[in-house]
Amino acid sequence: MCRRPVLNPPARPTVVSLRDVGKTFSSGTTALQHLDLDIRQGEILSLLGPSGCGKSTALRIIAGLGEASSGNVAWAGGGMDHSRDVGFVFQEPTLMPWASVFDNVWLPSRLKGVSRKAARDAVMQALDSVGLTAFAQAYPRELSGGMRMRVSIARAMVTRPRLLLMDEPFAALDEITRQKLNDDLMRLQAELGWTVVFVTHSVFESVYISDRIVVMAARPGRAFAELIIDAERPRGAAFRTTPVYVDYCRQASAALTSAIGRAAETVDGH
Amino acid sequence: MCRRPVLNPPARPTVVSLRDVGKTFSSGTTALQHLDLDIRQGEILSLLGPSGCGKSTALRIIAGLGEASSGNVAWAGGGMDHSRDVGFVFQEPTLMPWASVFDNVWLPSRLKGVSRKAARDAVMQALDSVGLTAFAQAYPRELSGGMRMRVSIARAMVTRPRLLLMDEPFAALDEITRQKLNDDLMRLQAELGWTVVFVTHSVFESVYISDRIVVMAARPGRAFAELIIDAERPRGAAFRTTPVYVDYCRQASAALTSAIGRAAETVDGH
Amino acid sequence: MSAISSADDAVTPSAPSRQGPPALLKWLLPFAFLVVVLGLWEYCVAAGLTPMKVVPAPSEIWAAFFREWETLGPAWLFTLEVTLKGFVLAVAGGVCLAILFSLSRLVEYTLYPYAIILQVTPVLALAPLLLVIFSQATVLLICVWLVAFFPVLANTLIGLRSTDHNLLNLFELYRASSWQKLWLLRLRGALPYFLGGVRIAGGLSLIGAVVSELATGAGGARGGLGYIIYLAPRYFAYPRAYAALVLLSLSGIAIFLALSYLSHLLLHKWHESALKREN
Amino acid sequence: MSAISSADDAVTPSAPSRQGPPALLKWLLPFAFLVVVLGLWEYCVAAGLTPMKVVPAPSEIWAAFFREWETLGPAWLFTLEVTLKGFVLAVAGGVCLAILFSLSRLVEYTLYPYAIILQVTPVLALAPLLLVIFSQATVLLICVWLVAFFPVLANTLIGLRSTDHNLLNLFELYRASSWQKLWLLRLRGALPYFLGGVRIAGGLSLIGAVVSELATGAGGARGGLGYIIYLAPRYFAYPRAYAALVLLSLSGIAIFLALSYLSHLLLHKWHESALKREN
Amino acid sequence: EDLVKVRFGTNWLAQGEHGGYYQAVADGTYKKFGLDVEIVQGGPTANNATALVAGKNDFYMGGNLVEVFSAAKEGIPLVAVAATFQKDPQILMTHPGVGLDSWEDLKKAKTIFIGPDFQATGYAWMKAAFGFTDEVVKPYDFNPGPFIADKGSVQQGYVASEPLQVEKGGGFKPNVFLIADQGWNTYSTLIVTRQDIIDSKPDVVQKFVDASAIGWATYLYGDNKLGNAAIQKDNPDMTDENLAFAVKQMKAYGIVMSGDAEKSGIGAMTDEHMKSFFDKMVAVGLYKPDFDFKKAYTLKFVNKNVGSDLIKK
Ligand SMILES: Nc1ncnc2c1ncn2[C@@H]1O[C@H](COP(=O)(O)OP(=O)(O)OP(=O)(O)O)[C@@H](O)[C@H]1O
Ligand SMILES: Nc1ncnc2c1ncn2[C@@H]1O[C@H](COP(=O)(O)OP(=O)(O)OP(=O)(O)O)[C@@H](O)[C@H]1O
Ligand SMILES: O=[N+]([O-])[O-]
Ligand SMILES: [Mg+2]
Ligand SMILES: [Mg+2]
Repeated sequence: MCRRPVLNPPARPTVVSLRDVGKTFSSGTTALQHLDLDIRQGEILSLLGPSGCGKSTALRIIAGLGEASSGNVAWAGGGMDHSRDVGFVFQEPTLMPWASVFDNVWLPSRLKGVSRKAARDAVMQALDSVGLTAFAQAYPRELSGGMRMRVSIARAMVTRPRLLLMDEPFAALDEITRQKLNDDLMRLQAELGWTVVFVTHSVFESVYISDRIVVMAARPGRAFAELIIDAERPRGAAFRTTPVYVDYCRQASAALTSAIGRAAETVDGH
Repeated sequence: MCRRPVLNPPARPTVVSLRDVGKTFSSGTTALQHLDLDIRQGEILSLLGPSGCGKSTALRIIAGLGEASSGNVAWAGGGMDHSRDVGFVFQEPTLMPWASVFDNVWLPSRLKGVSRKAARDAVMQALDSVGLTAFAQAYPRELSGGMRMRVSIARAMVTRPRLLLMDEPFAALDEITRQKLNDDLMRLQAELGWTVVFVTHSVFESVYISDRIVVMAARPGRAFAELIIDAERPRGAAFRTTPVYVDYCRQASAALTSAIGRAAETVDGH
Repeated sequence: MSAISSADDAVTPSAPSRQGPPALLKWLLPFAFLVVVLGLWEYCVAAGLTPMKVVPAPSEIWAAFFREWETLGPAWLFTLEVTLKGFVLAVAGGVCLAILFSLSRLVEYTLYPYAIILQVTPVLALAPLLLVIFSQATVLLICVWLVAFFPVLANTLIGLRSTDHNLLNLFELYRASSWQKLWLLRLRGALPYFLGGVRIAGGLSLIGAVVSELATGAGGARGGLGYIIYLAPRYFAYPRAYAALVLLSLSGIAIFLALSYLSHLLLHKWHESALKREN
Repeated sequence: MSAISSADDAVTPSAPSRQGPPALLKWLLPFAFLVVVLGLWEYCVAAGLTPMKVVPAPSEIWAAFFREWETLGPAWLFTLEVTLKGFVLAVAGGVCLAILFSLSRLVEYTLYPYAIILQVTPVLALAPLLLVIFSQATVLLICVWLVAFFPVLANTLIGLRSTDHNLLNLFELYRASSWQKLWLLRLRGALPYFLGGVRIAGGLSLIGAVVSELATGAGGARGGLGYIIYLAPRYFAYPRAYAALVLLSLSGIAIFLALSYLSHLLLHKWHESALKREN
Repeated sequence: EDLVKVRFGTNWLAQGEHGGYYQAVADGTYKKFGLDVEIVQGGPTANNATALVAGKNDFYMGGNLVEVFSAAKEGIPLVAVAATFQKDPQILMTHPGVGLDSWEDLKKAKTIFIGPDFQATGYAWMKAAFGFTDEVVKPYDFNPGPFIADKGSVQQGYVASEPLQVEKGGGFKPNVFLIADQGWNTYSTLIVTRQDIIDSKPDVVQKFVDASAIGWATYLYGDNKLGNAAIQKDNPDMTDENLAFAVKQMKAYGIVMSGDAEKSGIGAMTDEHMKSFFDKMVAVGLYKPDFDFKKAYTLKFVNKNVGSDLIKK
């Protein structure tokens, strides 16, 4: 693992860019409006924002699941073929109830034609990294909430996708596990040059792992503030004790508070 | 809201006591073994522990859902009639997909025979406290993950139950909302003398709101350490900046780390 | 934290629906297909490709409708009435039995075999016995019931047994009575299964009415479509028989559409089978 | 973070099962109930409470089994063979049609009406026409198919349409082919509905075989239970007719039990309808 | 006023073959004998035999002797009290000029349309007596279409009904073979009742038999307008032409008036005739030779020449 200086973000090529994206559901709820967002190659980008502000919706649009109602989603190199290489940790575990833990994690490889035998090592390794090797043959209903989420994480990582979209992946995990998985994620991202979009509610977590944080405001959901975390990598537990870290956390927290306040204002003004 | 000195915990009467409780599922997994736990009148008790250690299972047994495979669950005053007055926030939102948000929150009152009209004010107030009044007529599928969880919280609180069991209720919420709901919970608990058992993965949250923290170890799940948070109430944002708070957090964190380490050891020793 | 209701949104771009074919095509294609089918049929008859006289051309059937409406109309009403009455009884009976069986496995094991016996007993065999005891009108309804109740029972029972265990826990926590659990939880969750069973029962009621007419001899002057379909060919009134078959088919399709619409009304807000995908 | 597998647990207290009645009772009660039913029946006949001679006592039916086994045995086999063949075809056809219809709403709207027409067309009316073109054995299978395919089609289609939208998103994200989506997702999720339809079709195949025997005239020396049930009462051999009905009922129950067991095998690990509740 | 209520179940929808009974209802003959008769139509699958056994009806129109013999064999106390048809009107028909022009030719046919009832009785006898086979049988469900469409086929029918249908529907006069002429000498359209009715109300039985004979004599040889109207009321598909054809055929083939009836009147039965048919059935293996077939009928109510005076030759 090599020490890597933080690149000046704009110097990185853009993978996807959302321009003036809006999403209105048939129920009438406008989840997103005028959302501008660039995802840049090799960065960890965190989305922070109040509950219901459209983070999951934005992530799904990036993944090509559900079209935007308005605006534009442009991929580098044109086309969506790129996204063949996407991993997604949904906010809910989204496991197949009829398949064992092993089979659930095998799924992405299986869909690419990899046999059970060929996938075995990669699947077991992914399960090991989330501490679930002993439960490979269990069914989802036999797992705790956190365990189910870990299966989902293992499934997203098993194919080592170049773009990883994660929707509050660690929210249901204890802090020790969460810390470990944060570190694992950063290590793999650095090693393999992944691009990661990471939705979280934890200001601390977002500062700890991100290159950039976009704070969203709700109703309609849009990018409200951007924060570049210009801290050296690799980061470890020690980073959490630095004044830089604490300062970033304070900034992010303030941005979040005012994003929530602003939204409340908007609605009150209606 | 009156200032209330922390009672010497043993002086409070016990509401439920679990003695040597074990739970083994038919799959063969032993979720709990030799668990001893007392819930005391009017306290906020947090359960902290690694993912899969049996917190949810313990909470369900306390609520009378799913019997223990061994051991004893004793209620003060004998019998479970007491539990008629239980509220439960499950780890998953557990909403009826065919019912609107209003109807989901109405449910506990409805089951007690309260008409829609009679329940209306209480339901709308509960929805207001979780910021969802505008979504009263929406269906669960039209909500974000965090919004669904908030509906579940509103449902548990709407009948003002004397015993409140909460399984990671705020994990899917942003920190500002979470802070607000933590404060709301403490205020109501003090006003109404609730007993609260609170499962969380956040060491900070557990210290902030609890009178007592029980740290559980996994495989088999059992009480590993107990921490009494002997800090004055009411507590507010300021509490988070006190050295006492930081110290408690460090203690809880250490207990959690060693609970996880100990469990790992046990298994390695197999 | 606060929310906007749908009405608040002024700037709602009207998104083109990703899902499903345009409404026009949705009706046009089935219609075009029908025209092709009828055209081909007419041609085959005209070209003498069908067994002589046995299969009349659509145009002949069409003519028979008007010519023989005096016979067909009352027969159709007769069959429809029996069908609908029997259908309602079958749905009610199927649901009641399903609820009874869902009370406990013991009840289910004890009584389910008899439900199966009722399903597999041919009405042709049973009708003469029933006629000894009951009036013709009653036997007719019993027979339709026998033919149609089982899918409702079987599907509803699966639905009642498929209740989400987490929601069951919730209801038990709040000390819901059995009745509340049934009405507010189990039956709602069973709806998609139940409605599926009801749709199957719709067609079965119709065919049951036709068969039972023959089995109970509810024929003669007051006969229904069954008699016409069965007896008209005897007098070479093939167009009349086919006209009756067309009425039967149209009734079946109408019943199915009505039940599908009901199903849509009850499910489209929440069940995947009726929900529009939006993400 | 680590885990124990089930085998690791030495100290597993054997918990008494909360669920369900004790195994003994589970079989004893239905059996006891059967004895009561038969006893009552025997008594009613002996006491002359049933219409004279038309309903034989269980003991007479029992005797008829042995006396007439030479007729009943081959007839039973004949009907069973037709039933099973037709059942397999109905299940296969129903599933294929459901898959076809699930491809798009357009296909569904265009073709579903014809499926309904097939469901509501009485085999008694159709068989003579089919016999002009096909052999008797073929027509027999077509008729059974017609009677039994619809529940499989209707239920499977609902199941295919009920696929969890989140899982669909997952599959689309991973660029699953239509075939993969169908095989690995839609059909698995549709299993509970499909199996429900199959269980309904089981009984319908049996009754379909019996009716179709008469409609196609597959009788005489090589006839099945349908012929016996129809003709024996005409020649007053009521015990024989009832013995055939008993065989029919037993076959129906056996088919149902076999299909229920299959359903249990396929679902008990994951679907609520077959899952034991543990919390 | 003091009419005795009587329910008589037929074996098919109202048609010319039931003419005498409808005539007796319509012209008040039954009433004159003190009976209030209700005719319960049979139908394609309705089973009026069971209704008689179960006590719902009082009389049943039996198709042939196999029915009453079988009842006796099963211990069911049914008794034939009169035989309206001296000959079974069952026929086989073929297309003319296709090489199926004699009884012997019929065995060469690839397809024979036979209903289930006749297949179990008359056709079983034909198999034994002439070597017909089950393999060629297709079901006849009263729809002559398939027969008309298939020139090489043979179809069952009633001499008083199907030939006209085929002529009208197919545009050709079919060859007609009365099976009775080949030795199938069962009585037909029998009046059947239960032993307990004979025991308790012999007078009612006698009145029904006598009034029916008068009805038949009137229907065939007198003014049958009322009878035909009654038939058409129950079965509107029956045209005047159908009914006229039925009467013509029944007369031409001696269905009602031939053999014993010429001597003893409509409904006549004799022990010899019974024995002759029974022996044929024994030869086919339907009954054991020692079976007491005499339980199945009684001659008590017939052979009294009732109504013979109305018959004009
Ligand atoms: N299928 C849907 N139909 C209608 N409205 C929807 C649907 N899905 C989401 N919404 C609405 O869109 C808005 C944004 O939802 P989204 O799930 O993107 O929020 P989020 O930022 O992920 O929230 P959370 O942090 O709670 O997960 C919410 O107001 C929600 O009510
Ligand atoms: N229905 C079940 N069948 C079999 N095993 C189960 C079942 N439910 C839970 N378990 C097992 O019991 C153990 C404890 O589960 P539980 O849900 O209580 O954990 P938890 O402490 O709540 O975890 P988390 O923090 O992830 O929610 C886990 O190992 C899980 O695999
Ligand atoms: O009654 N017939 O057999 O025509
Ligand atoms: Mg979300
Ligand atoms: Mg849990």
